[in-house]
Amino acid sequence: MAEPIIRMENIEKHFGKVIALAGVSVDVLPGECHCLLGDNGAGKSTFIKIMSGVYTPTAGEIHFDGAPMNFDDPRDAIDAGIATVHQHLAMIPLMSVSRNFFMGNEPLKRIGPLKFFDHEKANKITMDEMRKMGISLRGPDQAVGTLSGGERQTVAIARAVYLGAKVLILDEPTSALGVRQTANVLATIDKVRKQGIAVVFITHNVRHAMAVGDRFTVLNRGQTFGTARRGEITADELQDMMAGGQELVELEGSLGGTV
Amino acid sequence: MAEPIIRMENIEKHFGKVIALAGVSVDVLPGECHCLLGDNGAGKSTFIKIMSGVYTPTAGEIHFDGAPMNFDDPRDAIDAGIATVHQHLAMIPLMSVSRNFFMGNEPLKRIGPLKFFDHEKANKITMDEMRKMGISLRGPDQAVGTLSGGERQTVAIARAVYLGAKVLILDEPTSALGVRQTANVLATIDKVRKQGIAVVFITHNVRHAMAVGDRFTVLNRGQTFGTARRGEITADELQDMMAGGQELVELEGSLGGTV
Amino acid sequence: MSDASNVTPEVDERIKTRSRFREALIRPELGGIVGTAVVFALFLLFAFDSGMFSSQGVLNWSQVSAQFMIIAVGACLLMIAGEFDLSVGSMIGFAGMIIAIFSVTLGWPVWMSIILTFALCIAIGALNGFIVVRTGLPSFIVTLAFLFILRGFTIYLPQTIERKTIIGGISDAAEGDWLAFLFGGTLFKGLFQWLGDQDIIETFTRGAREGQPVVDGIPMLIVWAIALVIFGHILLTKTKFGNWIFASGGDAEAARNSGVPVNRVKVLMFMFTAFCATVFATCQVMEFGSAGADRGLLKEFEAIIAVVIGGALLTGGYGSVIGAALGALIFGVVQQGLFFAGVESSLFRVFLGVILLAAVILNTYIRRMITGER
Amino acid sequence: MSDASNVTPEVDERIKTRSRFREALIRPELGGIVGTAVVFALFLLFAFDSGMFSSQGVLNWSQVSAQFMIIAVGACLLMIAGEFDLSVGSMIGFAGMIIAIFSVTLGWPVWMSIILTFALCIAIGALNGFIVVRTGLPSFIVTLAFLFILRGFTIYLPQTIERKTIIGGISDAAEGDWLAFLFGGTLFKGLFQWLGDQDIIETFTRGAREGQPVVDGIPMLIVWAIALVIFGHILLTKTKFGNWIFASGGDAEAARNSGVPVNRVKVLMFMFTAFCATVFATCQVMEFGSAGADRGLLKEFEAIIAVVIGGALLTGGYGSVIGAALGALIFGVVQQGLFFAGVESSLFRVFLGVILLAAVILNTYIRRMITGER
Amino acid sequence: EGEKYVLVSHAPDSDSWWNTIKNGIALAGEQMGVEVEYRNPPTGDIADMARIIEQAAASAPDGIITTLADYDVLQQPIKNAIASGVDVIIMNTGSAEQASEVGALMYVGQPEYDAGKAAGERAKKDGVTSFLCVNHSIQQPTLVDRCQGFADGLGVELGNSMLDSGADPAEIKNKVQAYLSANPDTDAVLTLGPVSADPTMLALQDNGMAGDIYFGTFDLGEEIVKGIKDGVIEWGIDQQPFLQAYLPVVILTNYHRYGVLPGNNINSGPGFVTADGLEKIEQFAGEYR
Ligand SMILES: Nc1ncnc2c1ncn2[C@@H]1O[C@H](COP(=O)(O)OP(=O)(O)OP(=O)(O)O)[C@@H](O)[C@H]1O
Ligand SMILES: Nc1ncnc2c1ncn2[C@@H]1O[C@H](COP(=O)(O)OP(=O)(O)OP(=O)(O)O)[C@@H](O)[C@H]1O
Ligand SMILES: [Mg+2]
Ligand SMILES: [Mg+2]
Repeated sequence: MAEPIIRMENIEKHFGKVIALAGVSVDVLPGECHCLLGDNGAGKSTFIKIMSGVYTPTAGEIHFDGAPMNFDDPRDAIDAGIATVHQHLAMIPLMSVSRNFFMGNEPLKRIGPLKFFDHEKANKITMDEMRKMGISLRGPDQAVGTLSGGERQTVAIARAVYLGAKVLILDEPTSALGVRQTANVLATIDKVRKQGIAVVFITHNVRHAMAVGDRFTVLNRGQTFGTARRGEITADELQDMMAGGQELVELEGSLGGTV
Repeated sequence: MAEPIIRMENIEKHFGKVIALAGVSVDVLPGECHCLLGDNGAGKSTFIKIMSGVYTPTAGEIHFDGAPMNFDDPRDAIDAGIATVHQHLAMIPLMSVSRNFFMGNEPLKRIGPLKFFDHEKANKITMDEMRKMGISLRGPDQAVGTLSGGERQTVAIARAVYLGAKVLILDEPTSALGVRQTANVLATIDKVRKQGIAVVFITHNVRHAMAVGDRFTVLNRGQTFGTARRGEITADELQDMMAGGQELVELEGSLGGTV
Repeated sequence: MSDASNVTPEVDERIKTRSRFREALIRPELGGIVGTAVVFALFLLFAFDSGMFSSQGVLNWSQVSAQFMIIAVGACLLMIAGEFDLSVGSMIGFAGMIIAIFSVTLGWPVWMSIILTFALCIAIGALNGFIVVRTGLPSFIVTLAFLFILRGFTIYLPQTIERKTIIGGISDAAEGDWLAFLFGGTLFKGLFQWLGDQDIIETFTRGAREGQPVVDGIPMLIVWAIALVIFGHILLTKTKFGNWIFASGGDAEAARNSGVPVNRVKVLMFMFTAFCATVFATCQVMEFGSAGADRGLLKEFEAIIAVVIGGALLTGGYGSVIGAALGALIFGVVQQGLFFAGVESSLFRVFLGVILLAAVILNTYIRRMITGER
Repeated sequence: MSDASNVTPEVDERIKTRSRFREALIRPELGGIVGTAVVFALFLLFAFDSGMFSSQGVLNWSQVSAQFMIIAVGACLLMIAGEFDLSVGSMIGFAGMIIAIFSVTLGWPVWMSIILTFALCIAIGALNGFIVVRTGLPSFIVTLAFLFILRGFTIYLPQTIERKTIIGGISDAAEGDWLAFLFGGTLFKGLFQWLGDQDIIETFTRGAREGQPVVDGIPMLIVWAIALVIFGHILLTKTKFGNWIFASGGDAEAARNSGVPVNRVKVLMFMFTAFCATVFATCQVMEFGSAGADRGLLKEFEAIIAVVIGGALLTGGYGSVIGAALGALIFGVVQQGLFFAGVESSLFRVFLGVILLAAVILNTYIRRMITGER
Repeated sequence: EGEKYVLVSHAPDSDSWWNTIKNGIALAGEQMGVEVEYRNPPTGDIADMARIIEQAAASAPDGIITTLADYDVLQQPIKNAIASGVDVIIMNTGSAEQASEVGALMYVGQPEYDAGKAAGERAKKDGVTSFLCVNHSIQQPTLVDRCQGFADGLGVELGNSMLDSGADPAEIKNKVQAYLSANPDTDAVLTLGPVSADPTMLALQDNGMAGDIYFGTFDLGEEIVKGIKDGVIEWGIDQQPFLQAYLPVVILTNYHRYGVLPGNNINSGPGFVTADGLEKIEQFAGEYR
């Protein structure tokens, strides 16, 4: 088995009076799709925000590529090769798609001693990448605010993939998406994983998780129920764990077991 | 069969250059759960916003309880008995739960010739209703901003149910919810329906729709594919229709048919 | 919902305890209360024997504070409703000038002039609000435009009509007018005379008014301030409309979807702000007997500062009228107190800036506690 | 992704067509361009023979516009980065006063005084920015506090040190100073003399300077304005940092998550605004030779107005330096043009308000088109 | 016939005293059959005023009448205007020497510092040893000059005696009261115009010092005249703004039409207005007085 690219150990995070994470350990292998599951408020977003340098953990250690790491800033994580698509989109509505696409990673060209934003290159790449994802833009300077939610989500994912990360973190990318868009995103995850990139995929939908996941970690109230490999666990078991380990017999009964 | 409580006929809605709805007809019966399905940007939210008086249609007719109706303002719709939980939450983070709960429908008490907001009553009802939904608040004056997304969603639904609507519209109430919260919401829909209230339920999740839906209307690019009764259609057929009528053979293949 | 009971006890496992005391502290007025206490403590310490706390001294800073309060109440409700009004200062100048033109130049009865001025100014407030809600422009810009427009007219009108920019003689015109008394009069004169006779409050020891009490009653200005604060407080916290004000400022879209008539609320609040500015102007004109084109300069900022010191959120949806009133009190006490304490008067601005900064930082800290450190 | 091709053609079926012409129109500067055209057309029509378009007249409104431009560039970038600065006007007064105190009262060389003043003012700008990013307070409040603090010191310092509120004699001190020339000098004197000799531009007809051209060169003020506009425009549209400015103002949280150092960007923009204000002040002091406590009053509003007329969004994330420069040009031309046209000067404010309102409504309409009518 | 004259002042446009000036030029314009304009920097920023003088020169009038509120700032624009063929008369602030230095035809006005000093000397004679100077627009150098002059005339330090009162009447009133109750041994109050004088009078009436404390003021106005009549105000320094505006227009017109020019500068003030002979003043205060 490959060395984990990220190893998070005993991560804790407190927000004032709220204990969002109470010691969670997870490792992510290159080329795997690691699903992070759990109830609302379980701490999934907080956990991956620590991974991507948005928060610094209150306690715990992060090892990246074997070496201990301390991300003070999202920039550090991005530079190290961790691309994140946050739950609440990291897109700026008033800016053009191409400016958004390269936000924080602008391609540069030299003119004399000075470096300028290479708009041509940015525009071309943006159009190409978006076309690959099945979205045709009016132009690279179309404002993101004019795109539908699904389209925006796709831009965000395309950006993260394009920027050539070693780890791609997706926080509930499919929650607002229609069936076709969801299929598209899942296919993208599949493709990315096959290129040897590690994917961390957060979802509430067991079926989506089962479709692409290699390993599954369930968080509950800031703690982990452990990690299971694909095949070691059934969809129903996963479902139960995500609901906090209680069996939802009663509800299931009245609703015909279709949740 | 009962008379429809709402009949929407040939509804059109244009936003500037965008044609969001191009003539959609749907009717909703009392006591049924009518699922509205469709791709991102199909026009579902726009459609129910017309139902709830947020937008006035560019063309088309609305009949409520048999009589033609024209909602100019969300207030009109609320007064007529249409309660809506919008996709982007209608909660105000800085306000207390109880103020949010009764926003726009404040309980009043008379003191002399004047009417005042009856805070005591509001607080008591809020605590009770939230307890019924399985959420225990620190107090009725806790700010909504301190609740988790799932909790907020639950407040919104509890509010709509409590306010005694004849029609309850839920726009993707489950998309951001965990398994247990989802089960809770679906159970609530079930309960409400049994009280004879019409429920309009928007979702991208076929399984959620199949769990509670009595009839299913699929929108696609601003038009309707028609309405099917429960039992007339299978989950797979529905899935195909939601994806815009194309068969997702290719994707399904690579992902093992689990979307 | 049988699992409800299962959830309840667990929710708190992830919440560190927070003391009752700290809970009790977190309310929007807290900053104002603390500030008021600190300010009074400081001045009691450093300026006690300067006359600041004699009956005359008290009246002195009370009047200044009352002025701030009158406009702060309007600004506060408007700010909670999510907008603000930079034209308050110009409106004060404009309203005063219009009263003067009506009553002195045109010679109309003062009560009629006052009523018409109120109608006109409230209509301008409504126009402000109407433009804001219809175009969706930020109120900063719209009311900035009116700041200039109203001030322009305040200078232009008397200049063309009367060939002056100060119109005096309103006192004479207002003599015996019932409505003028409501703005410029003094209440409880008898009581204060009695208090003076009993040596409970000071009396003049020399000059024309020897033997009369130094403070001869409660000026209507103060009565208006208190009345408006009470009205605003009840409106905001105890009525349905108050809930709508919070909702409109917290998230206009969400409020609208819940059936709150947001546009109506906002326009009404602009009108109320204009009303408060007109009350201010009328009291001033009735007290001083003249209207000048330079009245009310910078008052819009002072109102906003009082409101913000009082704990309201500039972006709307959060605040308290009591807080704003305390903010106005702090503002007035500091301004006058510095003179009593003999601080170089041009340093007043520096103090004002520093206090503002300190107050908002304190308030932010409090608010973070309320909304859970986000 | 074989279904990509299926999607493409259908996307447009729900979009009504929009003409190429209309497409070409929608850019943030449009309001500014239209405004400039209208303003020039009007004045060419109504004030052509008033001397407004003589060489001297052109220089006059160019200088006024250049002044506005200098502060508008700073305000524009800062506003796009999502903040604004109400202390610009006070900073102008403060910077001028500090230069005067250093060079006249303390007798330091002018170049040193200028450099130290720049350092001090930029540090204050950084402090402004630091407080804003660290406390998360709205910049309206923080910079309002500094508006008062800086103005207070601008009055207090000369008052205590020199016992006056105006310090003169800087021209003498600056005689022959290399850095002073960079702010107060005049370029292309030879060229203009030649133009005058050729009778292409007017010359003085009497007095000590008979025969010399009325306009004897391009003042450094205008050079600074143009340089800053070009710098700002390139920075904003052509560099990585410009993208960061847009991102920081558009959505600070999103930008931060994407690796944009938002705090650094904002603080730097506050510093740049302070820099622009100091350039303004230095040019003014070097040209006129004195610093007064009244300098720069209301300039913060004028800068914001120019920027907003130029199409920027008050809430950040959208705007253009060229637009702001055009806004400043409109502002300057209207202000001086009204004098040329002989309009009653107190009506100037009324015009200003109306133009502001008209401009923002036009701009909003344009922006709605760009962002798809939301 | 139809000459054009522009009067440029340094006053913010809300300053009411300048009204008399506007009325003065308007009357002179009417009587002489010339075109007159009044211009001022809206905020009272003297650097802006320099631009207005440049602008006025560019619009090629026959003459400019301007104040010299800040010699450093205004000298160059005035010199340029004169060089481009416009005749200039200095009015109000400035001095005869400065006027001739910039090349103006003459000076009509009241040197502020000297006026303040004269007032101070008069007050000293009346036994005043300490005073409060209510400055309603502390940014304006001319107002500071008046206070400084008064202090020098009295022979005391200005120090904390100058009160930065702001222009709001209620604040002026209450600040004056606060100052006087914190410094009860103040002998005299000096106000610098109607803006500060009117509320100060009310303040004194309220705290019972009216008529008791020595009260002098610059510039006249309706209420000030009433105050002098009532004995609340000892004297008002009338610099006769009407003359400062009216005379330059008349002089320039006659100069341009017939080449005649008075051989000397005109001091329109300071004249001390006391309770004697107030009738005319009462009638026209704020308009022509
Ligand atoms: N900035 C913050 N300040 C205070 N509390 C926070 C903050 N961010 C998150 N929390 C709290 O921490 C807990 C975990 O939140 P988190 O967003 O990580 O949950 P999640 O697993 O992503 O939930 P969801 O599925 O709803 O997205 C919640 O109780 C939340 O209220
Ligand atoms: N206010 C608006 N202005 C312009 N276009 C709009 C507006 N609201 C919606 N649209 C457009 O109308 C179409 C339908 O939007 P709608 O929100 O109804 O879709 P939806 O079916 O709810 O999608 P989702 O599943 O993503 O929520 C989309 O193309 C959207 O971009
Ligand atoms: Mg999350
Ligand atoms: Mg939707």
